[in-house]
Parts: sequence; C-alpha cells; structure tokens
Amino acid sequence: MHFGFTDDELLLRDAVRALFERECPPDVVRAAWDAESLDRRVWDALAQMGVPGVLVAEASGGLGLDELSLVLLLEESGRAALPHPMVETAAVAAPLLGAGLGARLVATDLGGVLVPCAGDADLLLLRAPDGLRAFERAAVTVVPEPTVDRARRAGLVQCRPEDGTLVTGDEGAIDLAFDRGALGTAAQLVGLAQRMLELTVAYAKERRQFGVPIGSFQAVKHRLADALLQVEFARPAVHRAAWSVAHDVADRARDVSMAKAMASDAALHVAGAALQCHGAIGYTVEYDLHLWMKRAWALARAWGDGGWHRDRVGRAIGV
Amino acid sequence: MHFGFTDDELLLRDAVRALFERECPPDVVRAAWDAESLDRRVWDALAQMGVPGVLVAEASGGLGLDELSLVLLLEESGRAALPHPMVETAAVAAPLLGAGLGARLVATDLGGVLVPCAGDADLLLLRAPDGLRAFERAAVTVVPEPTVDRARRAGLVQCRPEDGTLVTGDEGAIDLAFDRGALGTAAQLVGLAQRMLELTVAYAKERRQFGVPIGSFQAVKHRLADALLQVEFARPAVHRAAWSVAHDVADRARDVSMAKAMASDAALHVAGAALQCHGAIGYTVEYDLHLWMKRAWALARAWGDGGWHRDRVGRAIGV
Amino acid sequence: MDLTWSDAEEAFRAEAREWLQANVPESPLPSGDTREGFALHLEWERRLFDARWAVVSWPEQYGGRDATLWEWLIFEEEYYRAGAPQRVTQNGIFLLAPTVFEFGTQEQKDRILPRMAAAEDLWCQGWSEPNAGSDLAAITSRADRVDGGWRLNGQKTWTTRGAFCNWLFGLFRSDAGSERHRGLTYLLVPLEADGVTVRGFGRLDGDEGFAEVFFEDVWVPDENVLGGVDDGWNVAMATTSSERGLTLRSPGRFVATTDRLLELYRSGGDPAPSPARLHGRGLRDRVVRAWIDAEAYRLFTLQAVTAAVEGRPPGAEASLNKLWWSEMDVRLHETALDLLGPDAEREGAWSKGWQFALSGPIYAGTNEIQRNIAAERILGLPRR
Amino acid sequence: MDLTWSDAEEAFRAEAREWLQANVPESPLPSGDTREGFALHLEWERRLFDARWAVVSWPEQYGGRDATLWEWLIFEEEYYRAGAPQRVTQNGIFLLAPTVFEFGTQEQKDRILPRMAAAEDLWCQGWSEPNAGSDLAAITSRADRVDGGWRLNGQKTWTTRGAFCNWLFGLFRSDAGSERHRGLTYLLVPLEADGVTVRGFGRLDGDEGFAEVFFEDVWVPDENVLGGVDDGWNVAMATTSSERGLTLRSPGRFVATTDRLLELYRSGGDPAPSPARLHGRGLRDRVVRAWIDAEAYRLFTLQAVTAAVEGRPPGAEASLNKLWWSEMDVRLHETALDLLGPDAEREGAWSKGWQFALSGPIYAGTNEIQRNIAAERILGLPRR
Repeated sequence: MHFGFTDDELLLRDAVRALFERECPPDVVRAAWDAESLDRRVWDALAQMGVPGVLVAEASGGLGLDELSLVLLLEESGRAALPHPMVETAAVAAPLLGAGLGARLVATDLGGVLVPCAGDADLLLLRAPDGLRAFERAAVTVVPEPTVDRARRAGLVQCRPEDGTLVTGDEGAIDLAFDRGALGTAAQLVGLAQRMLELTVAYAKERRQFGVPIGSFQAVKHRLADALLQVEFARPAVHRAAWSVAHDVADRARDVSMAKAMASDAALHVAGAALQCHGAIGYTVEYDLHLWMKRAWALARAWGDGGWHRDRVGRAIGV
Repeated sequence: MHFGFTDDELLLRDAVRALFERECPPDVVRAAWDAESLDRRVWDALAQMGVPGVLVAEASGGLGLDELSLVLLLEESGRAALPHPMVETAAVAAPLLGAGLGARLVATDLGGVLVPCAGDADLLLLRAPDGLRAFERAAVTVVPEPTVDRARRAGLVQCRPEDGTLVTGDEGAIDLAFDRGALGTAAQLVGLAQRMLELTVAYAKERRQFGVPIGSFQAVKHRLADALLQVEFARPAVHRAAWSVAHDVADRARDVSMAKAMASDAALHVAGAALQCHGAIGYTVEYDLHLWMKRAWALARAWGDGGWHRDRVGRAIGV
Repeated sequence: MDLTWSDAEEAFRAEAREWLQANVPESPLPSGDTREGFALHLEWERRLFDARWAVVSWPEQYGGRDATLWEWLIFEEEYYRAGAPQRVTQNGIFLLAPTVFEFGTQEQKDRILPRMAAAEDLWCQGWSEPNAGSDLAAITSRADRVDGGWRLNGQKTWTTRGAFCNWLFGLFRSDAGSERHRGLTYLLVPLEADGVTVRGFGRLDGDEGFAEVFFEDVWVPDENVLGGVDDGWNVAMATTSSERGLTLRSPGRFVATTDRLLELYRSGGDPAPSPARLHGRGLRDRVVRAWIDAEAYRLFTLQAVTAAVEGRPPGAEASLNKLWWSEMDVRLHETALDLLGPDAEREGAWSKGWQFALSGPIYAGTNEIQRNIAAERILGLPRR
Repeated sequence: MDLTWSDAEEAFRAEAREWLQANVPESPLPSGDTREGFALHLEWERRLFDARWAVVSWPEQYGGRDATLWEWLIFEEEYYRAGAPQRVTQNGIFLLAPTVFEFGTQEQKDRILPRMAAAEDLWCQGWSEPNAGSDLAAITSRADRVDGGWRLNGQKTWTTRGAFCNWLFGLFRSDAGSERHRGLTYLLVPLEADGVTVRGFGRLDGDEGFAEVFFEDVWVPDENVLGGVDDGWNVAMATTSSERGLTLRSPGRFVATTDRLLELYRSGGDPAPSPARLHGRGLRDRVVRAWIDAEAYRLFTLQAVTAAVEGRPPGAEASLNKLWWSEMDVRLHETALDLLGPDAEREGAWSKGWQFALSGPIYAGTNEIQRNIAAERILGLPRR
C-alpha cells in the first residue's frame, strides 16, 4: 500500500507547472476568448515535452507513463486554465490513436454535445452508429456556440460518418475513453479550484476594509477553510481513480465517477467562495478570477455533472 | 389583503404565553420524562381558559375561534415544550368531537404509529378500516415505546375497532383532521425553534471565552443569524396555512405541507445551531436545551417530515 | 387576516395585465447593460411612463397613480409574469426617489421626480469607492465648500450603468476633518459637468454594467445637496429600509423565475429532454424547495407590507429580506443549471440569470454584513 | 502508487477477522457509558488484550504486536466491520499513550503502558474546565510545588467516562504567575487519591458519559509529571497530530456505518418498509453522498498514513481531518434518520449514533476552532 507519487512523477509535474507559469499566464487564457484561431505556442511547447503522448507507449514514441502522471499534468493545466483541449487530446485520443499525433489538437463529442475547440482541432473523434470515428477538420462542419467560458471555444459538430475512419467499435474501449475524459476533467477541476483558492487567499490577505485585511474576518476564514476542505478531499479521490483506470480494476467506473462528482462539487463550491470573498472586483471581466470561475462552471457539468456521476456510483454500490 | 392578526387574537396569545411561563417552566417538562402519569395542572389551567375548545363553536361551549388563533396558541405550547397532547386534543379531536371534551386529553395515531401520550389520554382517536374511531382509554392496550424525547410519552396502541365509536368515515374529514394536526405541529416547531434560538442567544451573550462573549465571534453571529432567518421565514408560512385551513381554500393541502416542511427544517436547523453554539453544556441532560432539541427532532418527523411534505407540495404544483 | 384582493385591486391587476399583454415586446430586448440595449430599454421606459405605469406608487403629479403598496406588489407580479424588460431606471426610482420624497425640498421634488419618471434623467448611484465597499464609511471622495456650491474630487466605482446615465447621486466627504459616518453630504451630480470622467467596464456576464466615475474639480450648486450638509449618512440610510416600501425587492421577480423553473423541470430540461437526468438525484426535491423559497418570500413580503400599511416602522429585518432573496435566487438558478446539465454552459436566459443572481449576495451590502446586522441589531449579540 | 495489500497484510487481516468473528459478542453490549455497560466492556477489553488485539500498533513488550500503521488501519476496518464493542479504553490508548511514548521516562512507560493495555488502569482526560473549553489555555486548576510532588486544587469537567476510571491525565497551572499556554504541567492523577471528588452526569443520550472532577489539596508525586515541569502545553499538543498516527480517527468506523446506511436504504427503511419515502426526495442522492464521503475519508487517511510512513511530519491538516469526519458523521446519521422518517425518534442504534455524532463538531476542539486553524496555519490568513 502506497498512496503517493514517485519522484519522477512529481518532477515531470513540476516541469509542466513551470512551463504553464511561463507560457500560459492569464493573458493567454484571455486571448483565447476572442482570437480567430487558437494560439498554439503553449501547446507546441507541451508537445515538445511529449505531454500529449503521456499515455502512449515509449515504443510508439510516447512517454510511456500512466494515468497517475496524466492527472498530475492535467491538474496543472486546470491551474493554468489552459484553453487547449488537453483532456481530449492526451487523455482520450492519444491512447486510442497511438503514436503520430505530434502537436495535433483533438476535439471530441464524448464529453457532451458541445465540443470544445471544435473549430481549432486538427482531428475530431466523434460518436457514430458503429462506434468512434476520426475525422479530419475539413471533413466536418463546425457551428460555433456561444457559451459562458469563451476560452472553451465550443461548437456543435455536424459530420457524415462515412467521411471519417472507424477508430473503434468496441463499447468497452469507448467506455474507457469516456472514463479517461471524465477523470482528466476531474483533475482539471481540482487544479482550477486550487488556483481560485490561492487567488482568493492572496486577495483576502491584501484587501483591507474596516482597517484590517478582510482575511482576518472569521466569516472569510471559515468560508475559505471550507473551500480548502473540499479541494483537499477531492484530490485523493482523483488520484485513486487514476490508479483504478491505470490498473483497469473492477471498480474503475465507480472510482472515476466518485472523483468527477467530488471534483465538480469542489470546483463549484470554491468558485462560489472565491467570488463572495472577492466581492465586486471578482464580478468584473477585467479581473482574472472569472476566467477560472467560468471554466469551472463549464467543466463541472461537462463529461457528466455531479448528480450524473453520483447516480453512476449509486448503481455501482447497489442503491 | 391583510397578513396579520387582530388585537383579540394577540391578546389571547399573550394570556396563554403568560400561563405557560407561570405553569410550564422547564421543570414541568423534565418531570414529564419519568412521571408515572402526566401531571395535569398546566392542562387544567388551559382548559379553564377554554383553550382545548379554541376551534369549537361558541354555541357548543367552545371559544368559537379559528386556526389563526390555534397556531398562535400552539406556537406558545412549542415555546414551552408543553408535554401534553395539545395538537391532538385542540387541533385534531375537538373540531371532530365538538363540545364536552372539557379538560380531557386526546391521543391519536393520525400523525404516525407512535402515539404521544397514548397512556395518559382519556380518549383515543384511531384509524380503523371504516374511518376514524374514538376509544376510551380503558378500551385499548398501550405499549410504551422508548423514544428520544421521553416527555412525548409515546406508545404503540392496540385496539379492536368494535370497541370504539365511529367518529367519521368521511375521507375528506380525515384529511382535514390530518392537515390540522400537521399545521398545529408546524406551529409548535416554530415555537420550539424560537425558544432554542432565544436560549442560545442568551448563552452566547453571557458565556465568555478568549476574554470576550462567544456571541461576539462572527462564526457564532452568522450561525445564529441563519437560524433566525429560518424561523422568521417559516412563521409566515404557518400563518398562511392557518388561513388556508380556516377558509378551506383549494390549496389547503399544499399550504399546510409547505408550512410543515419549512417548520420542520427550521427547527432542525436551529437545534443544530443551538447545540453547536452551546458546545459541551448543550450536550448534557442537566441543561435545559436538550428538552427542546429532542422535541424538535421528534416533531420534525411526526405528521410527515420535510421530504414527505415537499413531495406533497410537488404533487400540488405539478412536478 | 385576509388573503384575498379587493375588487378594486383585482381591477387594477386586470388593467395592468391587459396593458402589459398588449405592450410588452414580443421578443426580449437585448441586455439593458449594453449601449444598444440601454437605448431600446429607454424607449420601453418612456412607453411605460406615457401609460402611467412607470412609477405606480408615486403621486399623480410626478407621473404616478398614487397606487397603494398592495397595488404596487400586484403591478410587479404582473410585470414579471408578462416577461417585461428589466427596469434600467430602477436605481433612480428605487434608491434615490424615496430619499427625495423624504428629504427633498419642494423645488427638488418638482425638478427631479417627473424627469426621473419619464426616463429623461437617468440616475446612477455613487456610493462605493475603491477602498470603501463593505466598509462604506471609509469614503474619501471630497466635496469642498466654494461660493454657491461645492467642488468635488475623488472617485466612485461599481456604478451600475454609469456609462449610460446623465446624473449621479452620491456621498461625498464635505467636512475634511471628519471620519467614518460623520461629515458626509448627499449630492446630486450631473455627469455632463466639467471634470467628470466616466469609464464603463465589463461585468461578469461581459456587459458594460459597471462604471468608474472620476471627479476632478467638479462644481455643483447648493441646490444639489439632498438633506442636510454633513448629514449625508443619515439621509442615505434613512430610506434603505424605507417604510414607503419602494426599496422592497418585489416577490414577483422570483415567483416568475420559479414558474420558469417548474416549466423547465416538466419539460425534462431544455433543449434535449432527458428524463434520466431528473430522477434519483434530488432534483425534484430541489425544484420544490425553490418554489417554496419563492412563495415564502412572497409571504414574508405580505407580512412586511401589512406592517408598513399599519404604520409600524421597518427595522433590521430588511437584512433578513436581503439574505433570503439573494441566496434563494442563487439556489434557484443553480437548480436550473443542474437541470440543464451539460447545456448549462450555453449562453441564454438561465446562464445570464445565474450570473446576475451571483451578484445578489455581494451588492447592496454583502451578505456577511447583513448577517452581522441581523445578529447585532435583531438578536442583540455584542458588536465586540 | 500501489493500492493493494501485501500478502502479509492480507494474512494479518484474515487473522483479525477470524478472531473477531469468533469472539465479538453476538448481541451488542449495553452502552459503555453506563456503569453496568462499562463493566461488561471491561471484560471485552481484557479479552482483546489477552489475544493481543488491544493495542496492535504498540511494541510487543507493552502488549502490542508491533503492527505497522497499515496493519492498524486494517485491524480497525475489521473491528468495525465485525460490529465489535466501542473501546472504553480509548482515551488512554489514543490520547495519553502517544504522549507517554514520546515524553515518558522508561520507568513511566513500564509502569503505565502495560496496565493501560490490559485495561487494569482506566484513564480519563482532564483538560477542559468550566471556563476553559474552546479557550483551553484559560486553565486555572493549580498544581503547587510541595515536597516530593505537587498539591492540586481546582476543577476539571466534560471528563468522558470519568466516573468509571481510576486515573486522570490533565493539565494544571504549575506556575502560579503564568498566563495562557505557559506555566502548565502535564500530570497523572490517581482518582482514588484523597481530595478527589468525581461526579458523573448525563450526556445528551442520557448515559452518564461525563464527569466533573474536583481537586482539593490532592497530592501527587513528582514521578507523575509527564514531560517537563511548566511545559505541559507543548507536551499535550505535540501528540495531538501524532506522527504515530494513533490519534487518527480510523475510517473503518465510518465505512461500517455507511454500509449499514446502504442496507437501510435497500431495505426501504426500518421497521416499516415504505418505498414511497425514498423516491423523488433526494434521499438516494444523499445516501450515495454519504458513501462517497466515507470513502473519501478513507482515501485521505491512506494519503496521510503514506506521508507518516515516509517520515513526513503531519501538520495542520489534522484540522481538515477532524472537520471532515465529524461533519460527515452528522450528515450520515441525518440521512439515516430521514430514511427512517417517523421511526427516527425511536431509541435505537441510529438515534444513539446520531446523538453521538452531534458531539463530533464540539469535542476535541470545536469545528469553529478547527476552521480558524485551517485558515490561519494552512492558508496563512491573518490571525488579527
């Protein structure tokens, strides 16, 4: 029994965190809101590190790591509010498509009808009557759909199945791909929650009212302690689910759903606490908080929301 | 439109409150926990004021008032944690049995299988295959049942229908009797909640830790403000339901259920806040709080709990 | 207790409903917190005024109908039920007007109120400053005495729709040596005046709903002082829980939103019905709770209006009122989003409403402040 | 990460399970917080000790098995799964023993630990006083230096099972001029000593679970000082988040309770099945949440034990741990009571468990204090 990470896993995590700090500051997230096409500099840097291939075998040109590394890196992408479809590419597509993705971006409708970065992707993995099919960008029609987090760049996709290539018709493989997507999204939600909490703690230490930092008020302290509690208990659930997927244990679906439910709830909870503790400043688009908050609202309900996943847990535990 | 009470209604309420303050201090409640038989002094005093007959027509020797007076008086009985079956007698039985109850105590199983004061009652109103039947105490067998609030003096009742007299076989009349019971219990819950809140506020002003009254801590303030909020919004719901029953409006069942759901939730909420703000002292049987808290736990789930009544509201509003 | 409406009130309701049915724009106007939307809303406001529905509770001489508080409540119910546009004039009508009625001179009433009712003057509020939010008494914007008037310097912020208005009412420190609540004066400032700069900025939902207002040696005449010099705090606070009831948040809005929520639940979620979403997850219970919450708020309001009509002064329970509606509004919209599930992130009425609801626990005194007030002024807990 | 148990651990689990199956009393013992129940529990404790299951993580020389923290967790899981009796010796084993291990002299270890393990000495805690609850540093009970020992005067309260124990460990003010955390000494006091009066009193559930302990010129020898004189606060606090993990609240208890909750849900409520109670009211969602909460606590504990095994010192996250299990326990029982509906008021395992759960957010530092600690020590928010 060992519930923790190896030094190598943590070193890679630290390297990716450093990359995001350098290459993906809030301005990059903000730019994704209105850009004609998504700026790929961050993604290219990630690809150079091999991150999109984290789950691909070394023999096939990947990093040959497992879902434990994956969730650590995705948590970092959540912290950075990375606008690129890292879950879709690294967690969902790469294990199915194997080597050769390179720096290509993948979009998919496995997580819901609204497809993030549909217009920006090079390749789309879409449900078809006979399974999951891969389409080149040019083979599909994308209708952009306005959503609260414009950096998600969501769209609705229309395609003719015969224009794509069958990737897999195996329902088990598709379920696994879905679980990886939900797991990866859960990890991003933990990262988003962590960042919102840090931002709010920093603000509460600095902002003064009534002659003292607002963080010295017990109401603010207790609200942020609760937020911390949610994050600190959601994170191990995500880590355990990563292990369950990596080892394809019998309880995989249950564990992934527990992780997604907890991460969704934690992120929504922290977003609420963050906004309330910020007050009016958090309610503006000039301040950065909303970039994280809106991502949290979107991801909390993508790939199944808390209620959906608890329903799935319930079926697994026989209630 | 006028959402308030008449001076006469309030004067009667004040008189009954004064009676309870005089005749029903905590020691009387405490004594009911273990007494062989229920001390009737408070009840006799209430009977002398005509309170059990509040809903009985003046021509029949009652006070000739309606449910608006009833809920005001029952709220006071909740404040006092009166151990006598005032809801069962004044709200449920008296309108059905009319004059002549005098100072007799009635028990009923309309609110649940556990019958409060079953062993102490003079008369029992029990469900039977053909409707509601009245039994003399000697005609039934009562098995005392241990419950958390021993002042409820609950028991299970066994009877042979033929030993009782048919009071009514009309389902509509029985529904109305149930609604009066649920309404009356809701009023008691508001009174219980109010008293627990007052007790806790007084304690929080007096108890000092860290050199200041604990009521000066924001965590305590906010918790008690929330408790107040619950009580202050549950109360008008009870008052409105009283009006709806008095005027037998089409939405009567919906309004009673809304009131019982809110009052149940408010009382449970306030009980939780009261205990936590008291700390260890509230966790003892020597201090009075538990007398109110346990009554609240019991009544919150008697006559249908919050979930049961919200379900009923849902059916009424078409969801 | 009498929970029925009189024939006159029913007639009033029928008249309002009929007019609204005939006049409410068929498709919703664009947000009134954008420049284009604001202009369209002004047209609507003027139509309301022409039909004397803009300020029903005001005296006829200022454009109202001398309606009772009960009629005002009825009108609001009908207004929201009809899906009529957001009132972009509300900060003047609900926040400034009660103060003018109570503290204004006759000249001020005649000058200010009719133009406010007709949406000819558009008023925004200048209370908060960068360092005076929850701690409003920390105001530092100054009003210095000059011949025949005052010279203003400083900055206000979080001024709702400030970029679209032409007048601001605000608190300024008129006694340079004063501290906290003392030495403030309530002033009315034309935003076209020399030295005023208004910068609009984006709210959470992206609309330009806020503005910062900068004052640099702005001159305003004495006639623009509302109430006593140096007495601005009392003037501003006296009407925050106005017995005229005009600052009541009308239940009509929440009742109408809850009706939409019930529709959403019954339709199984929009746009893709999926009954599986709704079962076994507590959503039905939450929908019923939302209905109960809104109905309870309506009852609490009926109780408050009864007290007002009977001449009983309102007290700190305005804090309870604010806690209830603001947190109910968040829960109500959250339930809607959970019904929508993955569709919740789409832009639309529910997501817009959700973002707006989130401002409720923050503006007009954060709910932390409201809980302090409830605990200290109603329960009497020590201030420390 | 490796979430599997080794063969040795599985063997340990099998041994524990087998012994428990064969030895756990078939019908539950009466409450250990009554005089009669306590005596029956002592028999059980001694049977545990005889089979070396009383203190599995202790060294063999004191009656343990030198079990690892992992094995301790496994034992606890099996213990609760088997429905074994409440440990009436737990305050000694979980609260005093870690301190003895860390600060005790060899003589003290030899004298105290074996008799504690064997339930020959029964220990209660003497920390709180009437005016020192959340504000523990306000302790006023005095220990005055006398020849060869100390003379105690004062009062302790909320002493769990104090009326049934023969020893008390507690904090006393040994430096009469000291204030707050300074000048306290950690002392071990025989309750049979002259001048000690113990008065048991009723807990919420009616059991005599608490005691007040009065000290009137009670003499204790120097050998009963644990750790340094005047250093009692540090001695007491050093092990509140002991790296030995013995103060961990084991997840086994909550996992077992949750299993009973799932059973209750599946049976449709006890004793009168009524499926209508369960549908459309959010109860299923709450049951699943309860299961998730308990499972999350188990995972959080695995993470903490991994850190302890790797030698990383525990920190303020003990506060998070306490917030989670105590509030989860309340919600879990509340869900059970809501499943039971009107039957919830019956005395029984759930109602007893509910009342016990309510003490969780109060004892061992109220959750208000724990949230302060989490905010200040983990998040670094200012103390003020």
